[in-house]
Amino acid sequence: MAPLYYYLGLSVVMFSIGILGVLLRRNAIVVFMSLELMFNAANLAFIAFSRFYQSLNGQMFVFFVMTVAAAEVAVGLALMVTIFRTKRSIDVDQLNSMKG
Amino acid sequence: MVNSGDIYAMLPIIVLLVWGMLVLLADLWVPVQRKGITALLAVAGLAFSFGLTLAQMRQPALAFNGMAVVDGFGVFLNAIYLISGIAGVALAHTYLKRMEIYRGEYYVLLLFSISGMMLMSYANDLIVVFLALELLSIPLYILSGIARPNPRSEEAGLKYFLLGTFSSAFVLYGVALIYGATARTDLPGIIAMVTGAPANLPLFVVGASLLLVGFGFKVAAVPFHMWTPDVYQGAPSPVTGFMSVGAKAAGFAALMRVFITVLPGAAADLTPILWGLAALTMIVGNIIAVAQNNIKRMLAYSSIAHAGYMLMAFVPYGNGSVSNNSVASLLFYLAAYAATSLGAWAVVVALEGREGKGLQLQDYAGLGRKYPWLAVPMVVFMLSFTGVPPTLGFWGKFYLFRTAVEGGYASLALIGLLTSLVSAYYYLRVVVFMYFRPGEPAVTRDAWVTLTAVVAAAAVLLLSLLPTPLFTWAAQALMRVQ
Amino acid sequence: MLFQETLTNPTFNLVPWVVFAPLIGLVLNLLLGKRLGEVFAGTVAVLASTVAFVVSLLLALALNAHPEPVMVPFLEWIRIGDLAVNWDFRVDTLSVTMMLVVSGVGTLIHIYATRYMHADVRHNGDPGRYRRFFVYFSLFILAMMILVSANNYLMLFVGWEGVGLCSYLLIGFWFEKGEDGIGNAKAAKKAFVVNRIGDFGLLVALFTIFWAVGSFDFDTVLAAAAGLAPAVLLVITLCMLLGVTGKSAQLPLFVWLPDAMAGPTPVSALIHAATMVTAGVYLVARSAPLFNAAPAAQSAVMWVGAATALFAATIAVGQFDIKKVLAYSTISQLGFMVAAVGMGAYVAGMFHLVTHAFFKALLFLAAGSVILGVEHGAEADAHGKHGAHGHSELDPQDMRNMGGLRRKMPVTFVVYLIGALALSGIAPLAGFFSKDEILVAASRTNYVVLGILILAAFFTAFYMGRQLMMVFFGKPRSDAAGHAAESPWLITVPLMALALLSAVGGALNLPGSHFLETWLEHTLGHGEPAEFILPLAGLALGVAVVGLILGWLIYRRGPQSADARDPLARTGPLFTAANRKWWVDEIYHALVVRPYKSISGFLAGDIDMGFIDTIATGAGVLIRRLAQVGAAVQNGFVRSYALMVVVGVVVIIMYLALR
Amino acid sequence: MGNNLLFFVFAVVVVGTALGMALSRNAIYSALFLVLNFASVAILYVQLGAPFIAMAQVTVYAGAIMVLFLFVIMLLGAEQLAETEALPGQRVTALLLGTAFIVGATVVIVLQAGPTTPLPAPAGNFASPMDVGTTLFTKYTLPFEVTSAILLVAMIGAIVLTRSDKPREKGTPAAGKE
Amino acid sequence: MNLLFHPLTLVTFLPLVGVLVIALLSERQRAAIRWVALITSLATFGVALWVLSLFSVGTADMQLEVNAPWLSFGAFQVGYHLGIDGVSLLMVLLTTFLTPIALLSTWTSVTDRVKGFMLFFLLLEVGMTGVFLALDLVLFYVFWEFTLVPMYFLIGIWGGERRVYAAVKFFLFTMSGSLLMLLAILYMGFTAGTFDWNELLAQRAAFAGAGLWLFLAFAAAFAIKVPMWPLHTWLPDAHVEAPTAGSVILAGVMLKMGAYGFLRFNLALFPEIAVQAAPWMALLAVIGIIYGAAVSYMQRDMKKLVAYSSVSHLGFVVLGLFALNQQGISGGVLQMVNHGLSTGALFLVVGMLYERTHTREMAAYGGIWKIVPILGTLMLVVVLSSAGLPGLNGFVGEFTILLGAYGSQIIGSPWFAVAATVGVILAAVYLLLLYEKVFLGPVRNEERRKLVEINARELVTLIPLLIVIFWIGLYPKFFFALLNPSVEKLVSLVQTAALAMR
Repeated sequence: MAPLYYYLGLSVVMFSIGILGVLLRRNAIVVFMSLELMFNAANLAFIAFSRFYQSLNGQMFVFFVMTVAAAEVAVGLALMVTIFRTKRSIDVDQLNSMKG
Repeated sequence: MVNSGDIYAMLPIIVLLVWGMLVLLADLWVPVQRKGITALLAVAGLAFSFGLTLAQMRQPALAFNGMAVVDGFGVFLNAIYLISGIAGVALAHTYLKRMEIYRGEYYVLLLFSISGMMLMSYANDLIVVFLALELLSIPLYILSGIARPNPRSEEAGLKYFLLGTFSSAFVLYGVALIYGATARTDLPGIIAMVTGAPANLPLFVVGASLLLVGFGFKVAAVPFHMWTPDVYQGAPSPVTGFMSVGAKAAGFAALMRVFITVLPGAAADLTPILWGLAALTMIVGNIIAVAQNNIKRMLAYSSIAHAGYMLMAFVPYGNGSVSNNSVASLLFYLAAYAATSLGAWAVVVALEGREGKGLQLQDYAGLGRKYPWLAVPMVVFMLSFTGVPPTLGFWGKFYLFRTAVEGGYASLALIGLLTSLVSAYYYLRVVVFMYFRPGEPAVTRDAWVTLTAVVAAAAVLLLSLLPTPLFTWAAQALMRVQ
Repeated sequence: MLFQETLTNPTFNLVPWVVFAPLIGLVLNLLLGKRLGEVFAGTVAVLASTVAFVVSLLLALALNAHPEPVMVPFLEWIRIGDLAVNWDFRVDTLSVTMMLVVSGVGTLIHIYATRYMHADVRHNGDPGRYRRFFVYFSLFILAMMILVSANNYLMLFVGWEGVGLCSYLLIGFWFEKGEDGIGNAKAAKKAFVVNRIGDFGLLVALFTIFWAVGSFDFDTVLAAAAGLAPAVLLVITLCMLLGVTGKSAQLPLFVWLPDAMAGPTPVSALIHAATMVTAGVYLVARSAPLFNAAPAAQSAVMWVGAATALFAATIAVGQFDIKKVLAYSTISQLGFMVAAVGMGAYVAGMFHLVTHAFFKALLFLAAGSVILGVEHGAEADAHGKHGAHGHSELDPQDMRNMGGLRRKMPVTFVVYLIGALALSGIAPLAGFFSKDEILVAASRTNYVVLGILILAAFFTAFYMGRQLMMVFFGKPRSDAAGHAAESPWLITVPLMALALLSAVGGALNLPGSHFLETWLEHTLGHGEPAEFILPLAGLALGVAVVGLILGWLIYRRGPQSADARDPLARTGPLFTAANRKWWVDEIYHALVVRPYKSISGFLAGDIDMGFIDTIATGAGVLIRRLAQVGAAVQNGFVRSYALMVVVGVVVIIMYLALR
Repeated sequence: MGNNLLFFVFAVVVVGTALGMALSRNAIYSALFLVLNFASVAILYVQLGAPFIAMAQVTVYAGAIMVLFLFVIMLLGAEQLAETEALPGQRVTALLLGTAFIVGATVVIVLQAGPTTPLPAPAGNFASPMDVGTTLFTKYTLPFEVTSAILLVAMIGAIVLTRSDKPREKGTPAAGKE
Repeated sequence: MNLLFHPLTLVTFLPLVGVLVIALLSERQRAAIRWVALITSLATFGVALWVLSLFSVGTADMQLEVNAPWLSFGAFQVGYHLGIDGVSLLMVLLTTFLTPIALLSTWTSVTDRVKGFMLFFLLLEVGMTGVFLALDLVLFYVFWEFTLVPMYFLIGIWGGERRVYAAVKFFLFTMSGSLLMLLAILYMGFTAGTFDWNELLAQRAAFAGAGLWLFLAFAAAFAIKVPMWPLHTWLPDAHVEAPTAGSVILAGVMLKMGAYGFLRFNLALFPEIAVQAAPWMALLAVIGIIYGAAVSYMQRDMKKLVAYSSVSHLGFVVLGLFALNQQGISGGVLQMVNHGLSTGALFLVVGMLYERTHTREMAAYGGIWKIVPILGTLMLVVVLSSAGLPGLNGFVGEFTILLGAYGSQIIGSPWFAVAATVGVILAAVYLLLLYEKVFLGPVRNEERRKLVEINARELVTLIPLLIVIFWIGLYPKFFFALLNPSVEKLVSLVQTAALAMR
C-alpha cells in the first residue's frame, strides 16, 4: 500500500492541472470540466485521509460533494446554454462586456 | 435520529424551505399580471421565519447530532438575512415587471438562498458549512442570470458561477486538509483535536488558509474580489442589493463561525495573512471605486471596501480578550451595513431603467430637487457608508476601529481611516450629482421601493441616536463554543 | 503708587472731560449733524474743543497750586493674570502742557476750519462731507487727549494708534481726489502703514516693558528704569525710537508726512504740524528716565533728530508746493525737538514743541488762507472768462502760480510773515528762544550735532525766505493769483491769535524766568536750566538773517512766470535732488514695496496655488490615477479574475511555506 | 510494492488524462479524457477502501454528469474554439503560478502529510455500503436533507434559465417581445 | 436637572424644533420658513443668554454639567456629557449670536430652495453648539463630524461657480484630519477605559506613552480646521464659493472649532507634549500670520482676500494658545471671538456688495464710499477692527496674544512674537488696500453709481456685530472675567507639566 503522501501528491497535481485548465482554456465547458477535476482532486484527498484515519466522515463528505457537483453541473450547463442562445458562443473571453 | 428538538431548532430554515416549495407551486396558478401575490406570499414566509428566528434568541441548542447549533450569533445574522430578503422582495416586485423578467421563481430562489445563509450561521460541521455555501450560492448564480436574455445578466451569472465554483473548490480542498489534519469535520471535534495533541498543525493551517480563500471570495476580499463589480453590475439590481448584504453576511458568518470556534490555534500563522487581506481590501476597494461612473459598480467596489473594514476587525480574532468584541463589532457593522446597503440599492432600483439606463452617476443629477424622498435617504446612506455621524455607519466603523485598536492593530485602523477618506470622495460624488447638478432624473414611482429606502434611512438615522440596544444585542450574540 | 488716593483738588476730577467733551461732540455730529446743518456741526465741534481747552486750563491752574502728579482712576480695562491695565487719567505738568497745546491750538484751528471747510467742501464738490470733517476732528482731539492723558503705556498706545487712524481718515478726506483720483487715498494708506511700522517698534517696546517690569504704569515702569538690565533698556528705548520715527516723521520713516499734505489744510495744521506728530517727542519726554538710563539710545535719538532736521530742511528748499515746503519744514523742526530730547534737554524739546505748534499751525493755516485766496481768484477769473474749464488745471498750492499776494491778502501776509520769522528764529519771536535752547543743549553735548543743527537752521531761514518771496512778493504769476482775495474773518481771526502766540510764545521759558522749566520739573525732574549763551544766540540769529537775506536775494527777481525755472536750478543736480526729495520714495519703493509685492506674488502664486494647493489636489489626482490603473486590471476576463484568485492562493501558500 | 505499482500506474493515467482534458483542442476529447480520469480515480478509491464512493463516482460522475456534459457540448456544437490567447502573459503567468502552487503545496501539504509509511489496512467492514448508508441516514440526516434542497434549487434553476418563455397572453402590455 | 430641559441640552438642540417646523412647511412658504428659522435661532440665542446668567463667573471647573449614559458597548460607555466653562460659554454665545445674523443676511440673497437652506443652517447650529459643549470625546467627535454635512450642502448647493470643487475639498480636507483624531480618541478610550473628558484628564498617565502621536492626531484635525499653514488650502476655496451666510459661519464659528479643540484637548490632555510642541506650533502660526497676510495682499477677489486674512488671524489665535500663559490663551480665545465678529462682518459686507453687483472683483468697484456712505463707514469700522485698531475688538485680542507670546517661556523666544507683530503691519497693508480699492478713489465703473445704500434689514445684521466689536474693544474686562478662571486652571496645569519636565 502506498503511503498517504503519494495520494496527496497526486491530488495536488490534479488540483493544479484543474487550476491551469481554468486559467488557460477559453471554452466555458472545458473550464467547467477543469473545475470538476479540482473537485475530484479534493475528493481524492478526502478518501485518502478517510483511509488513513479509518474514519467514515471523509467518505460522507465526498458523497455530498458529488451530489453538489451534480447540482452545479445542472445549473452551470443551463447557464451556458442560455449564454449560447444569446451570444452563439461559449467562449469565456467574449464575456467581457463589463469591466473597469 | 431526528427528534422534535432538531426540528424545532431548525424550524426557521425548514419553514423557509417548505414555504419556498409552496410558493413555487402556488406561483403556477398566479397569472403574470398578478405576481404581486407571489411576492406577498414570499414576504409572509420570510416574516414568519423571522418571527421564529427571534423566538429562538434565548435558547442555544445543538441539533441534528451536533451538525447545527442554534445560538445568539446565528439568530442575529439570520435576522439580517431575513430582513435583506424582505427588502429583496420589496425591491423586486415592480422591478421585475418593468424589466419584463417576471418569473415567480425569483422569490423561490430567494427563499432558498436565504435558507442556505441561515444554515450557514447555524452550521456546526464543515459539511454543513460546505452545503450551506452551495445552497446559498447556487440560487444566487441563477438569480444573477435570471434576467436573460439580457446579455449582461447572463454574463454575470456565468462569471459568478465559474468563479464561485472555483472558490468552492478551494474551500473543499481546505476542508479536506483540515480533515486530514484532525480526522474530524465537526467543529467541536476539530477544536478537541487541535487543542489536544494529535492534530497535524501545518496541514491544518494550510487548510484554514484555503478556507480563507473561499470565504474571502464570498465576502469579496481582495484579491478574491474580482467577480464582484461585474456580477453586481450585471445582476438585476434587487438581486445585487440582496446579495450585497446576504452573501456578504453569510461569508462573514462562515468566517467567524469556523475561525473563531476552531482556529484560534492557527491565529499566529493566519493573522499576517488576514492583515494583508484586510489592508489590501480596504485600499483596492476604495481606490478603484473612485474611478467608477456606474452606480452599481461603484457600490460593488464600496462593498469590497466594507468587507475590508470588517476583515480589519476580524484580524485580532485569535486574541481571546478581543475576539468577543471582534465578533460583536462585526455583527454590529453587518447590521449597519445591511440597512445602509439595502437602502442604497433601493434607490438604485428606483432609478434604473430598461437596458441599463439610469445607472450612471449623471443620471442622478437633479434627484435632490425632484425626488427628495429618494435623494434624502440616499444622502443618509452615502454618509453612513462614509462613516459620518449621526448615522449607523459611523457607529459601525467606530466599533470596528475600536476593536482593531484594542487588538493592537492601530496601523490597520489607520489604513482604514485613510481609505475612508478616499471613500468619502466617491460617496460624495453621488451627493454632488443629486444635489449640486441640475438634471431631470427618470424615476419609476414605486411605493415599495421608496418605502424601503425611507425605512432604511430612518433606521440608519434613528438607530444611530440610540444604538445601545443594537450594540447590546450584537455584544450578546456570542457563539456557543463547546 | 506715588499719588495719594484722595485727590488734592476736586478740579482734577474734571480730567475725563478732555476726552468726553470731544466724544459728545462727535456723537452729536454723527447723529444730528446731517439734519442740523453746517453751522451746528461746526459749532458743536468748536464747543467740544473749547470745553476740552477750558478743562485743561482749569487743570493747569489746579496743578499750579499742587504741582504733584495726580492719577484719576476711571475704568478697569484689561485684567488677565498679572496683566492689569486700567484706563486712568494722568494729570501732571507734562500731560497738561500737551493738553493745553492740543486743545488750545486745536480750538483755534477748529474755528478756522468752520469757515475753511465751508469753502473747501464746495470747491471739491461734496458739501455733504462738511459734517464728516468735524466728526473726524473731534475724534482726533479725543484720541490725542487719550494719548496725552494716559497713565500707562498701553493707553498711550491706544491714543497713539487712534490719532494715526484720524490721520488716515483726514488725509484721505477727499478720497476720490489726488493723483489719478486715488492719490489721496494712497497717501492716507501710506501714512497709516508707515505709522504702523513705527507702532510695531512701540509694541515691541511695550512687550519688553511688561515682561521686564510687570506693569505698563508710567510710575512703576519709570521707577524701575534704573534697575533694568542695560540690554533690556536698550531694546525698550530703541524700539520706542522706531515708534517715534514713525509718528514724528523722523528718518527713516518720515516719508508719509509730505504725502499727508493731501488732507485739507486745517488737518495739516492740527495733526501734521502742531499736535500728533509731536507725540513722539512727548513719548520720549514721558519716558525720560528710561532714556536717561540708556545713553546709547539717547545718542541714537539725538542723531536721528539732527540728521532729520538737516535732511528735511534741504528737501524743503527744492519744493514748489506751499504745503510741501511747510511739511518738510515740520519734519525738520521735529528733528530739532527729537534731537533735543535725545540730548536730555527735555524742557527744550517741549518748549520748541509748544512754540512750533503755534507758528507752524499759523503757517499752515495762513497757507490755507493763501490757497483759498488763490482758489477764489481762480474761480473769479474763470467766471470772468465765462469758461469753467480753465481753473481746474491750475494747482492752487503751487507757489509758482502765486506771487505778489501781499497786496491782495494783507492780513494773511502779515501773519505769515510773523510765522515765517518765528520759524526762522528771528528774535524775539517764539522760535528764536526755543531753538536757542536746543542749540545751547547741543553745544553742551556734541559740536557736530550743533553744527548740523545750525546748518539746518540756516536752511530753514533760507527756504522760508524763498517761500515768502515766491508767494507774497513780485508780481502775480497767474491770473488766479491776480484775482486772489483776502479771506473772511473766521479765518483771519484765528490766524491773528496764533500770530500773537507765535510772537510772544517765547515768553513761556524766557531766559531768566524759566517758567516752563520749573513747571515741567515737577514731572521731568530737575534738569540743568538752559542758560542763555549770547554768542551762540547771536550766531543762530545771524545764520537766520543770512538765510532770509539770501532767500530774498535769490528770489527777489524770482521766477518771473509760472513755468520759469527756479533760480536755484542752476545748482544742477543738487536742486534736482532736493526737488526729488533725494529719491527717498523711489528708494523705498525699490527696497520695500516692490520686494514685498514680488514676494507676496510668489507666495500667492507659486507657493500657495502652485505648490501647497498642488500637493493637496495632487493627492486627489494621484488617487484618481491609481483608480484608473486599478480599474484597468479589472479587465472583464473571467480568466484574469481566476488568475488573481490563484495569485492570492499562491502568495498565501508561499508565505506559509517560507515562513 | 505491488500496491504501489497499482498506484503508480493509475497515478500516471490520472495525470495523463487530466492533462489530456486540460489540453485537448476539442471539448469532446476533453470530456472523454475526463471520463477516463474519473474512472481511474474510482479505481484508486477502491484501492483506498471506499467501494461505495467508487461506485458512485463511476455512476454519478463518469456516467451521469459527463453524459450531461457531452450532451451539452453536442447540443451547442461548441466542441471547438480557436484557442488563441487573448490575454497577454496569461499563459506564462498561469504556468508559473501552477508550478509555484505545486512546489508550495508539496512543501506545505504533501511533505507535511504525516507518516511516510504505507497506509494501514482498513478494518474489516470499513466503509461497507451498509456502513455508509447507516451513517448517512443517522448522523448525516441534516446534510442529506440539505442536499435535496440543493438539487431542487438546481432543478428550478435549470428550468428557469433554459425554459423558453411562454407566448404572452393577450393584452399584456409588453406582448410581442422576444 | 431634567435631562431634556437642561439649559445646555436646550441651547444645543433647540434649533431642531425649528427644523421640525420647517420640515412640515411647504417649499413655497418662503417667508414663513425664513421667519421660523430666524425666530428659532433667536430663541436659541436667548437660551444661550440664559445659560450665561446661570454661569457662575468665578469658577474654573465645568459648570451646568449634564451627564447621562448614552450608549455602551462592551465595557465602554459613551456619555451624553455636556458642560460649560468660560471658554465654551464664549464660543456658544458667539455661535448662537452669529447664526441669527447670518440667517437674516440670507433674506434676499437666498431665494432658491429656501427650505433646504434653513434646514441645513439650523442643523449646522446644533452641530456647532454641540462641539463646544461636549465633554465626552465621542460625543464631541459626533458633533464635530456632523457639522461637515450641512456646511457641505450649504457650499455645494448655494455656492458660487466652483462650489462643487470647494464643497468636496472642504469635506475631504476636514475629514482627513478628523479621522486621525478619531483614531486617537479610540486609542485613548481603549487605554484609559473611558471617553469622558473629565476622567481622561484625571487618567492622563494611561495614554501618556503614546502622547506624542495622540497629540499629533488631534493637532492634525484641529490644524486643518483652524486652518494652520500649510493645511489651509481648502479655506480660500470654501470661503469664496460659500454663500455669504455660510462664509460668515464658516469663518465665524467653524474655524474656531479647531482652535477650541486645541485648547480643550491638545493643551488639557497632553500638557507635556503641548509644552514641547509649543515652539513648533508657534513657528507654524507665525508663518501662517505672515504668509496669510502676504498672500491676502495679492488677491483680486474680496472674499479670497478675507479668506486668506483668516489664515493670518487664526495664526494669532494659535500663537496665543501655544504661548501657554494666561495672556496668550485668554487673548487667543478672545481673538477667536473677535475674528468671528470682524470677519463675519467683512463677509456680510462683501455679501451685500455681491448681492447688488454680482461681482467680488475689487477692480470692479472703486470710490463707492461716496455712493453708499453708511455702508462705507460700517465697512471702515469693520476693516479697522480686523486690522487691530485700539478701541475696537481686534486690538485687545492681538495685543494680549502678542504680549503673552513675547514673554512665553515655553515658546522660548520673543522672536516669534516679534515676527507676528510684523503681521500687524501687514494686516494694515492688505486691509487698507481692500478698502482703498473698493471704497476709495474715484468711481471707476459707472454702473456702480446705481449701487443701493444699505437697507434696514442689512443694517440690523451689521449693527449687533458692531456693537460687540466696540464693546470688546472698549471694555474687554467682562470677557476676560469670563475666561480667567478656566484659563488660569489650564495654565497651571500646563505650567506644572513644564516644571515637571525641567
